Amino acid sequence: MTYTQTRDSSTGRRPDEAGPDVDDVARVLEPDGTRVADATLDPWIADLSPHELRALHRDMALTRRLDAEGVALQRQGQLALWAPCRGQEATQVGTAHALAPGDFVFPSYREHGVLLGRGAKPADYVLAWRGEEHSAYDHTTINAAPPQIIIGAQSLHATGWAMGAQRDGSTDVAVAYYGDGATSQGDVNEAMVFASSFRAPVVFVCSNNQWAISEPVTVQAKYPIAGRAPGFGIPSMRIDGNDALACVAAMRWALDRARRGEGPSFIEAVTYRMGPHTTSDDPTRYRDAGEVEAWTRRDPIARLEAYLRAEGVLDDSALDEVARAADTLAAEVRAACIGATTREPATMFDHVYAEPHAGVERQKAEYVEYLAGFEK
Amino acid sequence: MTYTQTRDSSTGRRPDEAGPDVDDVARVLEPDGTRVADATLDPWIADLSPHELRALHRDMALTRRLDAEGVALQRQGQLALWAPCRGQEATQVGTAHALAPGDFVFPSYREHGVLLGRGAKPADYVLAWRGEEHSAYDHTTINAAPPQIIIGAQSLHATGWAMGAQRDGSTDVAVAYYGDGATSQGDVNEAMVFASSFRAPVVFVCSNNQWAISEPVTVQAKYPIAGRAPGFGIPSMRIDGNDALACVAAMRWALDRARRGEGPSFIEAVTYRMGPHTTSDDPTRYRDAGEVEAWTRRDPIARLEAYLRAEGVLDDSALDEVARAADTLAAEVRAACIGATTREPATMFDHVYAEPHAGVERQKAEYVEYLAGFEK
Amino acid sequence: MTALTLRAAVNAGLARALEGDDKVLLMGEDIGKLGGVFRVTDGLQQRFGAQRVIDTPLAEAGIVGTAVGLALRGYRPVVEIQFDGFVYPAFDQIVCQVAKLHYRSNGRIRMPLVLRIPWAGGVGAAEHHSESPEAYFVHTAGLRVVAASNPQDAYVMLRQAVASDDPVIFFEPKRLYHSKGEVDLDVDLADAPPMHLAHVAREGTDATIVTYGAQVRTALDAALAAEDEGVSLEVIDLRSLSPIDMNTVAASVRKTGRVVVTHEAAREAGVGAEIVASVTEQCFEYLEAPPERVTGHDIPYPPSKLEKHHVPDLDRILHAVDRVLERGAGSEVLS
Amino acid sequence: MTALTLRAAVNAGLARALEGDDKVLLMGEDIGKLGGVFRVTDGLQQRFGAQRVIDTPLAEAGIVGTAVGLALRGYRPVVEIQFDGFVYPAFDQIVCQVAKLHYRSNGRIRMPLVLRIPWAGGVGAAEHHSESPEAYFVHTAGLRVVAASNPQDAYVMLRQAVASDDPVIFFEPKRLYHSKGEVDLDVDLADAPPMHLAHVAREGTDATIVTYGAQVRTALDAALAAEDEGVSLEVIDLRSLSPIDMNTVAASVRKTGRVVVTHEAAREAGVGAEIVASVTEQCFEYLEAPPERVTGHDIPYPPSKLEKHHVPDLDRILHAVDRVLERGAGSEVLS
Ligand SMILES: Cc1ncc(C[n+]2csc(CCOP(=O)(O)OP(=O)(O)O)c2C)c(N)n1
Ligand SMILES: Cc1ncc(C[n+]2csc(CCOP(=O)(O)OP(=O)(O)O)c2C)c(N)n1
Ligand SMILES: [Mg+2]
Ligand SMILES: [Mg+2]
Repeated sequence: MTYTQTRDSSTGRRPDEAGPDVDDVARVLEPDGTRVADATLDPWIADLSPHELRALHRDMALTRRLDAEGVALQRQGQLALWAPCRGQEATQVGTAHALAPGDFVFPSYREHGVLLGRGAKPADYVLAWRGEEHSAYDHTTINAAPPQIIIGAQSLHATGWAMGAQRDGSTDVAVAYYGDGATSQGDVNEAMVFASSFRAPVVFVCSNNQWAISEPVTVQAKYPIAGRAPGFGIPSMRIDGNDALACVAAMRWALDRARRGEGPSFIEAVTYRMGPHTTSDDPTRYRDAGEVEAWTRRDPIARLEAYLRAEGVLDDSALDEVARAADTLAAEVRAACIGATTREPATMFDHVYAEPHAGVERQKAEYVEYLAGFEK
Repeated sequence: MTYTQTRDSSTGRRPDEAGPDVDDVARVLEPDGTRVADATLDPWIADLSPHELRALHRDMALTRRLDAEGVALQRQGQLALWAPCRGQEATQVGTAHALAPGDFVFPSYREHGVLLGRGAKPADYVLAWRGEEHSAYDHTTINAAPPQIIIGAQSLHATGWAMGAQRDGSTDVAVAYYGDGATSQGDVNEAMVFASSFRAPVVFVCSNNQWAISEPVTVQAKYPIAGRAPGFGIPSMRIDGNDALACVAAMRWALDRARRGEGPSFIEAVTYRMGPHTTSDDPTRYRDAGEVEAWTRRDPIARLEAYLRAEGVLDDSALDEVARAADTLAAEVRAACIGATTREPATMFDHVYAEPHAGVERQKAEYVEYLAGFEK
Repeated sequence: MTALTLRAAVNAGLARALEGDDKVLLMGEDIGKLGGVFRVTDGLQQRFGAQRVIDTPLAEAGIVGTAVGLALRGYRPVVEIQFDGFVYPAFDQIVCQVAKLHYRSNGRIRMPLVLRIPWAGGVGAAEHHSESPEAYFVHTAGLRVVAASNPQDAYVMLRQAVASDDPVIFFEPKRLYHSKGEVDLDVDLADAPPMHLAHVAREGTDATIVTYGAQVRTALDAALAAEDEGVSLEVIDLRSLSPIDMNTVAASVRKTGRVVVTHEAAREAGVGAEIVASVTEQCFEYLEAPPERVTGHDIPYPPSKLEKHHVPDLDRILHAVDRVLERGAGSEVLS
Repeated sequence: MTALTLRAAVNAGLARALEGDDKVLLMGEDIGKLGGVFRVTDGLQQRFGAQRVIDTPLAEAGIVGTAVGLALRGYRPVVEIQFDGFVYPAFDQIVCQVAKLHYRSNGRIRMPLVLRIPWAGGVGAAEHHSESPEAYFVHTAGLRVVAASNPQDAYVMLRQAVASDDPVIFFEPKRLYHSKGEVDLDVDLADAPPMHLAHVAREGTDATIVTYGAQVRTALDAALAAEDEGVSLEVIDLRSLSPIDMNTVAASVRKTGRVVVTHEAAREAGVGAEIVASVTEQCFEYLEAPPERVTGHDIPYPPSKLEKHHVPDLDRILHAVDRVLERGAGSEVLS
C-alpha cells in the first residue's frame, strides 16, 4: 500500500516550489462578490437571515476599524505594539459568528475579530498591547483564553479543554486559532494526535495568511496545510478565508461534527495579512508590493458588501450606520487605551501563586519598603 | 476543497477503534513464504542474488540469536536491561541491507538488527545495556549515531545530517528509525516539516510493532501511520515489516528517491514486538497471549526461510552453518559482556567538554584526591 | 497506621484524591492497564475508569498542554511523567503556560495541576532515567516544587498537592519507591503539616545537614555514623523546594553554626547554591565555618556502573561534615 | 578600531565566521531576507546564500535538532533563537542532545554549535520577550554559557564561540543592541582574552559588584554614582557563566571584603545564588558583610509598564551597596 504526495484534488497538479494554489479553495463568494454554489458549504449557510448577514458584515467592518485604531494608537506611542489583522476579517469574524456562547476559543495575538465576535469590551483589545497587563480580559465573560504568544501552544490547551467538555457530557466545543507558521510547531501536531486519539470536540482554525513574519508559507509547507489533518484522522477543509460565508459554513460544519461526538476538524482558511506582521515590522524588506496589491482585489469586506448590496440586504444608510458604529468603537477603544492607568508596582507580586507563598510575600514587602524609602 | 479521513485504500473501509488492518500492507512474501507479486516493490528486488538473499537471512538469524543472548545476559545479571527485538528482524535487517556504506543511521534503543547490518562489533551491542557506557560504539566506524533513548529526538538529527549531506553535494542518505509510539512526539512531526521544506535526503522508518510499552498503537493513531507523511509532502509506503524482501524493496525505493534529490520518504513497517518492551516489562499485564500467538505465525525468519528453501537458495547445511555463526556471535557477545571492566571513576569527568573546562577539572581533581584518601 | 512502601503510599494518595473529587484526573504514558512502569497507578484505571485514568499518546508536551486545557475547563489533572529525563519535551508548556497562566490572567485562571516525576538516580538505570531537574523548576516563578522522602510525606503531600490551586511539581525518589514506612491513611489534611514547611528529621547540635528526597535517608545514615564519633548532626528535610522554608533552615544554622547541603543534582546554580546563599545572607554572624555543598558533579549523569561515584553517599557527606567542623587529619568522622 | 553597535558587532562576527569556514551555517526564523527581527543577520543571506543562511520552519526544537544533525555531519551551525522566551520548545534538544552527545559518545562526537539568544528585558516588549533563562543552561553540564556586555566582547566572543568545539549558549542583551563601542575587527583571536575569563570592568576597593550582560552597564553607572559619594566599587563583568571565572571574582572579594551580585533573572536558584555560595565557600574569612543579591523578583516577567520595577536599576544596586557597606541611615550612597 503506497501513499503518494498530496495532490491538489481539483486540478491533479502536484504542488511545487511556488506553493499551493491560493485559489484551490472552497468558496461561495467570488472575489467580486458573485455568489457561487458549493455543495459542501451551501447547506450550512442556507438559513442565514438578512439580519445575521448584516451582523456579519458589521462585525467585519468594526474589526477593520478597530485594527486601524490599534495601528494608529501604536504610531502615536499609546501602544507598545500592535499586530494588524487587516485582510483577515472574514476568517476571524466568520468563524466566530458560528460559535455558541458555551464554546471556548483559544486565540493567538492577532485574532482581534474573534474577540470582537465573542463580545470583548473596548479595553480588552488594547491593555495588553499597551504593556499594562499580560492579558486584559476576563476569560470567563467572553469564553476566550488569553491571547497566546508562544506559537502553537494553545492548540493543546484547546484539545485539553475539549477533553474536559467531553467528560462533562456537554456539547461545548473548543476552538484553537493559529497561523500557517504555527503548523510547523510540535505542539500543533501533538494536538492533532491527542484530538484524534480522544475524539475531542475541538476545531483547529489555521489562518493561512501566507506569511509568518518574513517567511512565506512555503517555508512551512509546500503542500496545502489542510492536507495534513486527514493523516491524523481529522477531516479538514481548505476554504477561501476572505469569503465570510465560506468561513461561517466551514465552522458550522466543524462545530456540528464536534457536537455530534464525531471529534476534531481542521479548517485551513486561505487569507492574507495585508499589513506588517506587527507595527515593528517592515514588510517591504521581504515581499512585493504587487502581491499585496493582488490581494487587495480579494478584500473580504468589499466582497461581502458587494454581495449583500446585490442581494438588497445592505444599502447606503445601513453602511453609514456601520461606519458610525465603527467610529464609536474606535473612539471607545482609544479612550480605554489613553485613559488606562498603570497599576501600582506592588501589584506585580500578586497572582504569582493562588495560595500564600512566603517567598513572594517577603519580596513584595521588601520592595514596598524600598519604594517607601524614596518618599521620605 | 474538502479533505476526508484517511481510508484504507485497499478495502475502502474507514478504520475504527480496532485500528488499522495489519494486513493492509504491501508485501511480496505471504506469511507462509509464498512469493506474491507487487508491482511497486518487485522492481526494487528483482536483482537480489542468492548470495544476497542468504546474507539477508543470515543476518536476521544472527539478530535473533544475539537478541536471545541479550535477554539471557540480563536474566543472569550481566546486563542491567535489554530491549528485545524478536519479531522485528525483517524490518531491521531488511532496511539496513539496502544501505550504502556512506549512509548514516539514527537508531532507537531497539535496533540491534540495524547495528548488525552496519557491521557492529560484539561489544557494541552490550556495553551500554550493562551500564558501562552510554553508547558503546564509534559512530564513524559503523555510520550509526548512538542509540536514542529520548523518543523521536533522532528524527531531527537525521534530517539535519541529511541537510548537511545535501550541502556537501553527496548522495549519502540519513535514516531515522523509530517506533509507532514515537510518531506522537512533536519532534517526529517537526522532522517531517523540515525534511519536506528542505527536500532533505532522509528516510523515516517507523517500526510499527503495535505497542509502545503497554499502549496499543491505537492510542497514538487510529489510522495508518503511513497516511500522515503525505500531508507533509512526503510519499510513504506501508509495508509488511515481517517480510524481509518488502523491507529491502521499500528501503531501496526510498534511498533511490533521496539519492536522486527527490527528498524524504516515509516507511511504516507493520511488525510486532514478540517479547516484552524491555526485560523489566511484564506484557501479560496488558496484552493477550492470543495476539502474540497469532503473530508467531507471521514470523519473519520462518517466512524467509520457507521461501528460500522453496527457491533452493537455502538448504539444511547452509542453515546449520548459520546456526553455528549465530552461536559464535552470541558467544562473542557474551564474552565481550562478561569480560567488560568498569572504567576508573575519574573517567566520568572526561568528555563533558571537548575543550578544557576549569570547573570540571577542579571537581575531577577533588574527587580523585578524595578517593585517594580511602587508600591511605 | 499502615506500613506502606513509598510507591504504595502515592498510589493510596491518588486513590483518595480520585475518590474525593470527580474533577481529579490522572494522565500519563502507560498509567492505565500497566499501572505505570513503577506501578504507582496500579489498579486505578480499573477502579476509576479510562475516562479518569488516561493513557495518553507518547508526547509530554501534549500531555502537559492538554492538562492545562483540562484545568481551564475546571479539572484537576495529575500528570505522570514516566521518568525524570522525559520532562524536558514539556518544558515549554511548564515554564510558559503552567507557571504563568495564573499570573498572565491576573489571578483569574487557576492551574491546579500536579506533575508527578519519578526522580533521580541510584537505581542502575540507563541514560536519561536518573535526572535531577528540580533546580530548573525552583528557578521558575509560578511553580511549587516538593520532594517526598518517606511514605507518610508522599501520601500527605500528594494529597495536598492535588488540593492546591497552584501547579505543583511533585518529585518521587525512585530509589525509595520500595522502602517502607508507617502511613496514617486517615490523616486529616488540615492537621497535617503544610507542604511548604521543612521538617527537622533529626535534631543535633554540631552541624546542620540540609537535604531533600532520597538524600534525607543518606543524611540520616550519616548522622547515625557521626553519632558514634560523638558528633551531633541535625538533619533538615526541606520537603518543599519552592518555596524553601528558610525559617527552619536558618533556625538550625543559628543553633549549630555549621551547614552542609547535599543533593544529587549538579552543583552549579543548583538548589544547594540557593541554600548556601540564603544561609549566608540570613545567618552570616552565626556561621563558624564556610558552608559545604555535597552534590552530584557538574557532569551529565554517568553510566550506571559509575553512579555510586556521582550520587553523594554517606562518606562524602561525612567528609564535608569534617570540613565544616574543621577537624584535623587525625579526628575525621569518616575514619 | 571601528565604532559599532553591539548588533553590528555580532553581524560582523557572523560575517567573519562565515567567511573563515565553509562549515559555518546560520539557521533561524526570519534571519534571511529580513535579517532577523533585530537585523543582526542583515545582509548575510544575500552575501553567503540561502544554503548557508537558512530561514527555517517555525519550530525551535526542529531548528536545534537539525542543527545537531548538521554538527554530526561536520557543520558548525549558529542558531538564532528569535527571542529569549522562545528557547523553551528546544529545551529537550538542548539539555538531552546538545549538552550530552559529546559525553554520551565518550568524546567521539563534537557539538560545535552556537545558540544565539537575544536576551532579557528593559525594552518594553510583550510577554515572553524579556526572559532571562541563563540559569537553566548554567545548571546544565555540557553547555558553555556566555553573555556579552559590549560590542567588542560581542564580536570577539561570538567568533570564539563559533570556533569552540563545545556548544555555546550566547546571550545578546537586547537593550544594548543599539549601544556603540569601539571594536577591533582585525583582532587576533589567539591574542584576545579567552571567552571563559571574567573581566574587571572597573577597579575599586570598597566593594565588588559581580554581574554580566546589560547589567554591567548599570553596575558601572552605579559605580560612577558611588564615586561621587567617595565609595570605590569594583565591577566584574563575568562574561562567561559556565564556567564561571571564580578566580577573578574571589581575588576581588578578597580585596574588598564585600560583594553585591546583580542580574535580571529571578533570584531563587539563579546565577547569583551560585556566585554568593561560591564566594562564601572560597572567601569566607575575607567577607566583612553578608553578600547581597540584587535580582529580578521571583515572579514571571511583569507587564512592560512595570518592568522598571523588576529589572534592577542603579538605585537598587546602590541600596545593596549601602547594606554591604553597613552604612547608617545618614550616609547612604543612594541619597
Ligand atoms: C515559540 C515561538 N517562536 C517564535 C515566536 C516569534 N514569532 C511571533 S509571531 C511569529 C510568526 C507566526 O506566524 P503565523 O503562525 O503564520 O501567524 P501570523 O503571525 O501570520 O498570524 C513568530 C516567528 C513566537 N512567538 N513563539
Ligand atoms: C521522551 C520520552 N518519553 C518517554 C519515554 C519512555 N519510553 C521508552 S520506550 C517507550 C515506548 C516507545 O514506543 P515505540 O515508539 O512504539 O517504540 P518501541 O519501544 O515499541 O520500539 C516509552 C514511552 C522515553 N524514552 N522518552
Ligand atoms: Mg501567518
Ligand atoms: Mg512500538
